Amino acid sequence: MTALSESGLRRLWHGLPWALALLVYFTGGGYLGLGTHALVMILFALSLDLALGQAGIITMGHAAFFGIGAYAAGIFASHLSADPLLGLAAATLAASLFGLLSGAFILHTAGVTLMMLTLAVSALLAEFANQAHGLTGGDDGLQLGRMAPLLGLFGFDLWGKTAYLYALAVLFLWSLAAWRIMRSPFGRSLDGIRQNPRRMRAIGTPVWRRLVVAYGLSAAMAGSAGALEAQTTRSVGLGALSVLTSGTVLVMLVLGGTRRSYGAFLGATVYVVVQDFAAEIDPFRWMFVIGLLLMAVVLIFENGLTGLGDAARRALAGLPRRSGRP
Amino acid sequence: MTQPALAVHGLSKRFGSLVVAQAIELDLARGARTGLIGPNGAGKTTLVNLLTGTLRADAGTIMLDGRPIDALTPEARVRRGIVRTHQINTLLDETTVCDNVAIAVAERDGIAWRLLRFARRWRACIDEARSRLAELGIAHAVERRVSELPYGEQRLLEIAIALALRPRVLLLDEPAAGVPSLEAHAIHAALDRLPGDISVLMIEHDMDLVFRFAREIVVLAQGRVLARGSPAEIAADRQVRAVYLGRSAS
Amino acid sequence: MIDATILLDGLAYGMVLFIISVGLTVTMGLMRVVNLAHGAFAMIGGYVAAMLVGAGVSFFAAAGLATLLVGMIGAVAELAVYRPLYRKGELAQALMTFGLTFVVIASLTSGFGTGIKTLPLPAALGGVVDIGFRTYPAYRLFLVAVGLGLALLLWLLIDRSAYGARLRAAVDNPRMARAVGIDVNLLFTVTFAGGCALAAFGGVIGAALLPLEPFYALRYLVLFLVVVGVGGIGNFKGSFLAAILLGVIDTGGKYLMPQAAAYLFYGAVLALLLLRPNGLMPAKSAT
Amino acid sequence: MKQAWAALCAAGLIFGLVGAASAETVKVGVIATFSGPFARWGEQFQQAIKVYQKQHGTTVDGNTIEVIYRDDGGPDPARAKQLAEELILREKVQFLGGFVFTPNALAVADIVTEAKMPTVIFNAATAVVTRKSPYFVRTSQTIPQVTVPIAQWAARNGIKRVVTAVSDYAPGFDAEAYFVKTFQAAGGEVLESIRIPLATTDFSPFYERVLQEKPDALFIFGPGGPPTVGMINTWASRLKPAGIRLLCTAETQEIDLPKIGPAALGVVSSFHYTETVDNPLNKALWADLTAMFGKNTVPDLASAGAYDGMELIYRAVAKFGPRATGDQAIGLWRGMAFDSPRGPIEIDEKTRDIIENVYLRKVEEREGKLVNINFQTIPMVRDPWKDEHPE
Repeated sequence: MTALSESGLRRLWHGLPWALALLVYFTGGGYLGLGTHALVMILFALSLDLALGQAGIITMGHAAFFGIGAYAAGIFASHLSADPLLGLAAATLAASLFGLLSGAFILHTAGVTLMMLTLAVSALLAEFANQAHGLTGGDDGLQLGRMAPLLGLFGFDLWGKTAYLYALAVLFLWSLAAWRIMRSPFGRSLDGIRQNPRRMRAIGTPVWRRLVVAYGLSAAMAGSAGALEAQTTRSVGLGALSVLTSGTVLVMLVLGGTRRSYGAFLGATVYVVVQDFAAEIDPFRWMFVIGLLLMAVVLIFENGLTGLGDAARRALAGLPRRSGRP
Repeated sequence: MTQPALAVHGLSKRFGSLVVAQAIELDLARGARTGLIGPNGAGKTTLVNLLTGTLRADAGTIMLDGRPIDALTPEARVRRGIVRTHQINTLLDETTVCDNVAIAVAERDGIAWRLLRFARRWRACIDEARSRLAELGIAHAVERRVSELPYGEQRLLEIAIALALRPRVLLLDEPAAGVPSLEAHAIHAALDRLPGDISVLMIEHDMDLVFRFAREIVVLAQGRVLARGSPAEIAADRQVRAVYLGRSAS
Repeated sequence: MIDATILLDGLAYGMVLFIISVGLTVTMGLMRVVNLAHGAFAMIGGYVAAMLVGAGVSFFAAAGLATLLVGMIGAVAELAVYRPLYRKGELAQALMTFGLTFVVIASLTSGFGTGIKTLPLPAALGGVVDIGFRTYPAYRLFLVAVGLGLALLLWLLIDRSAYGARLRAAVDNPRMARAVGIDVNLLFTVTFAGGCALAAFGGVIGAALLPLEPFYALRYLVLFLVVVGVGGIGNFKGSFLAAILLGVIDTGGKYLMPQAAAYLFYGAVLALLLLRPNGLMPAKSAT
Repeated sequence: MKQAWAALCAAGLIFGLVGAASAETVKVGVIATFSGPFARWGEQFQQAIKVYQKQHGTTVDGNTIEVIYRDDGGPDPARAKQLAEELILREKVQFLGGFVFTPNALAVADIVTEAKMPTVIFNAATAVVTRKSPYFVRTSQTIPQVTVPIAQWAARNGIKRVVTAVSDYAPGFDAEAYFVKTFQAAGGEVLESIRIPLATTDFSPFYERVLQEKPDALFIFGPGGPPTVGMINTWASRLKPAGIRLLCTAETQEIDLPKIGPAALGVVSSFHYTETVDNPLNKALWADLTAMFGKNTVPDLASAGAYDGMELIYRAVAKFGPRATGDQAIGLWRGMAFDSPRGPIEIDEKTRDIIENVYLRKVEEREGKLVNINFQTIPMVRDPWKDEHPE
């Protein structure tokens, strides 16, 4: 097989998810709300992939950044401006600042201790949001007014068409950035830190500082996801900050596979779609279906659902077995 | 006399009541080839950790090219030029051999912070990594993952990474430990070809290797410098024979 | 005397935390399996005991039987589900055990509905006893006694017995352990079953404070994880200390400054972990 | 013979087609919590709806009423909104119902308004909810509506000093505010207002504090479900012996009562639904629930809310057929009064909120079962918040 056709095949492969996403736009009808939610969760899972997958920051509190993004977008829309892009930028900045700040305190630690610290930080934040009723609406949640048209041109419609494309565009830009970050010297050094922080210190890497920056970047991405969720559904609830949200996004990412180009895409989409359909059939027992799915994936595949993709790609293209990294 | 590359004065460290380093005096001239030996528990690893900054000394100073580095973090010391290799494997197992070196080059050149506009610089890192690996005779393995590499080549890679950091002082922690004798000659050859301007301190149990490599030997026992001198002087030193060679011979 | 009462309350609450998390210290701490299904095992124990009590079995007998039964379920789960996981890394383990928890929640919802499952305390524990300066709920005194007993038992078993030495050896270096003739597989199965049995025991004994319902498995999971994490992974003495410390800080703080109540528990977790990043009693071979 | 057979078929076909043209399926979307920590709400809703459909049939004038359930998983406004969109746009439902939590109801307000979708709130009890869309009506209660009566009763019945302890979230703040305001206006003294974190499992430190204050009574408001058990049990073991009474609203609710056990004996509460209300509708509801879903099934406020919500929807279909518009349905419902299992109720013509009896009741043991027994009825209470905050 020639190099040209191999790279052509790979390009096709990379275009596929986006083509599918556009297909959903034209055929999705009443599913666009679900689709938008899936896009948001993909972005959220992608942000976790940067922190957890790439840099090895084991976190059980990533919802903190998603929630900050969501609330920041909500508060921005209520008090300052209904412009979605300004709101998105403000939310991204707020989440990233909190990521840098909290990261600076907790990233001296690793492993289970770090996991507990991320958990504690997000739990404290959720309590604060609950108590700061004036700012966040507390348990009643925050309702956003109508968003101004995107770029002054595209109004948000009842059918959620603009919302879907908006989320898709933001996801596309962020995933380009993530793709780039993960392949940069910075991203590679994060991968090194995940594998062996001691080695990285031995080559002079300021491990803590680099992790803090990575955490801030990941928080920015998660904040964008939260802002999208808030803007497209025009509401924010305390659930955005909950431990369950952190757990769910972790499950989505691992389900898809960490450090894979499309792990977050596959994991979040499968989770959201399976949950929605299972809950339609039996709202009480959809957990049974999801639970079995998770167990099956762990037992069958080596690295999440993208393990299936690898096998299929190898079978289709007859490519030699590639190493674990894309 | 020219200024030593590394000078250590009165370096002391204790854990509770256990003294692991006591008023250690040591200096390495530019291009030195010094062996550090001593029985188990003599404080060799502690000394290395004090030099790299992983441990903080209770007293004493460490000077690199005449400037104290006691306040620096381990990472900053690496950037100043104190580089070590590890006894146990601490390579990035899931990464390719080439990237292992290239990541170190990127770190040395300060481009490891780059998120954007890195393609050309990263390419340069890769090129340098490849040529360094070729120099050490493992060009054939550049695209393999470290975990797939034979042990001897992993130790060579360790040395390649250390050299990629352009050290002024290189601390070799048992560079040939555990390597099958068939592969050991490649490591010996690599050690022989270390650039002449680097000052090397080698910690080693293998006496043949130490005596072959070192021009000066420092003997450590119970946290203090017991003796130092040329290999011949050390071999003849009665005290050393008593605490160290004698025991290992028996 | 109010101070003594609050201290006692904190102690009792800490003991509940300990009793209910100690099984997780065994599976996740000692065996290093990310066992998010701990709450599920505790919950199954509680439901089994509730059914037995409903069928007329005495509370204590039901507690014993439920513990035993869940221990056996745990052994089966270890063989079927957990064994393939040991090599797969933390994330795969988290995913698997999370999935298992979901399945258990859905199953219990199917079988028993979504409401609370009652597990009434026996009359002997339901009342109050005179402790000199006031009357105090007997149940809480019982918890303190059980917690202390359990801690002592585990100390003897893990720090002072050949079994404990073998277990630690097997976890640290399974290959070496096999070489010196330890049946590592059997040891792991037995230990995991023990961890599950402890979970079930905690679920039963603690049901009056943490009521049983299908979502129990996730609702309190974080609580269990925190105790193990703050204590220092793999160290049940650390868990014991952490549970008591958190219990006393949380309870005392809520009494003294209820305005800050919401922040106390996780505030304490944050402070303790920043002060002692490796846990209150770090394991010797830190992971 | 063959021809006759064919004719019969044709006739059947034509009849069937004609029938299909006039009789349609009316879809009712119910968004509620069927999984997670609050799943029992969805369960109670669904059971009450099934009982209603058993009693009244699944068709109205030949139109089949089909109920579609969707799980919001708890307080999750984003998900509630997405589900509402799906139900309206894809399933083409004619009515929406359900909504356990206020944030979820608030989140769908805009889309409900835009789609002119008649929507019945079965629970979400924050007073402001019905203001947020002209297509909302509510068949449950508001927190002020059921809280004010207990505060008034306490002040009139020898209780002078009270401590309040509410769960630390928005509904708790409402309950606290209205209890304190009403009780103080009636001459009572509130010694302290404690807020208890939602995640609390051990209530003893808070109650020890209450014990030190030596009030006549403690007023509590909890999030429902498991924490309630601890709230009441800890009162029974620590405060009851000291003669401190317990006042509340929903905490002794029917579904939790058997779980709380004898500790609940003597608790006084005010609420809009009591399982022992003596009317034929309520008896039939209870009897059918136990017949269909087991002897331990108990109706509660969720059952009443869903049951009456179905009544509203059935009446709208009966009046306007399968294609009722939102304005028609809401127009019909405004001012509608009818008998509910809880007693007589009315949908306020102006606010679209519910007007209903509030009962003062006490937990007692009857035939070996713990039940709430009404001892006083305050007839046709309106939501006080709306009277204080006119539009």
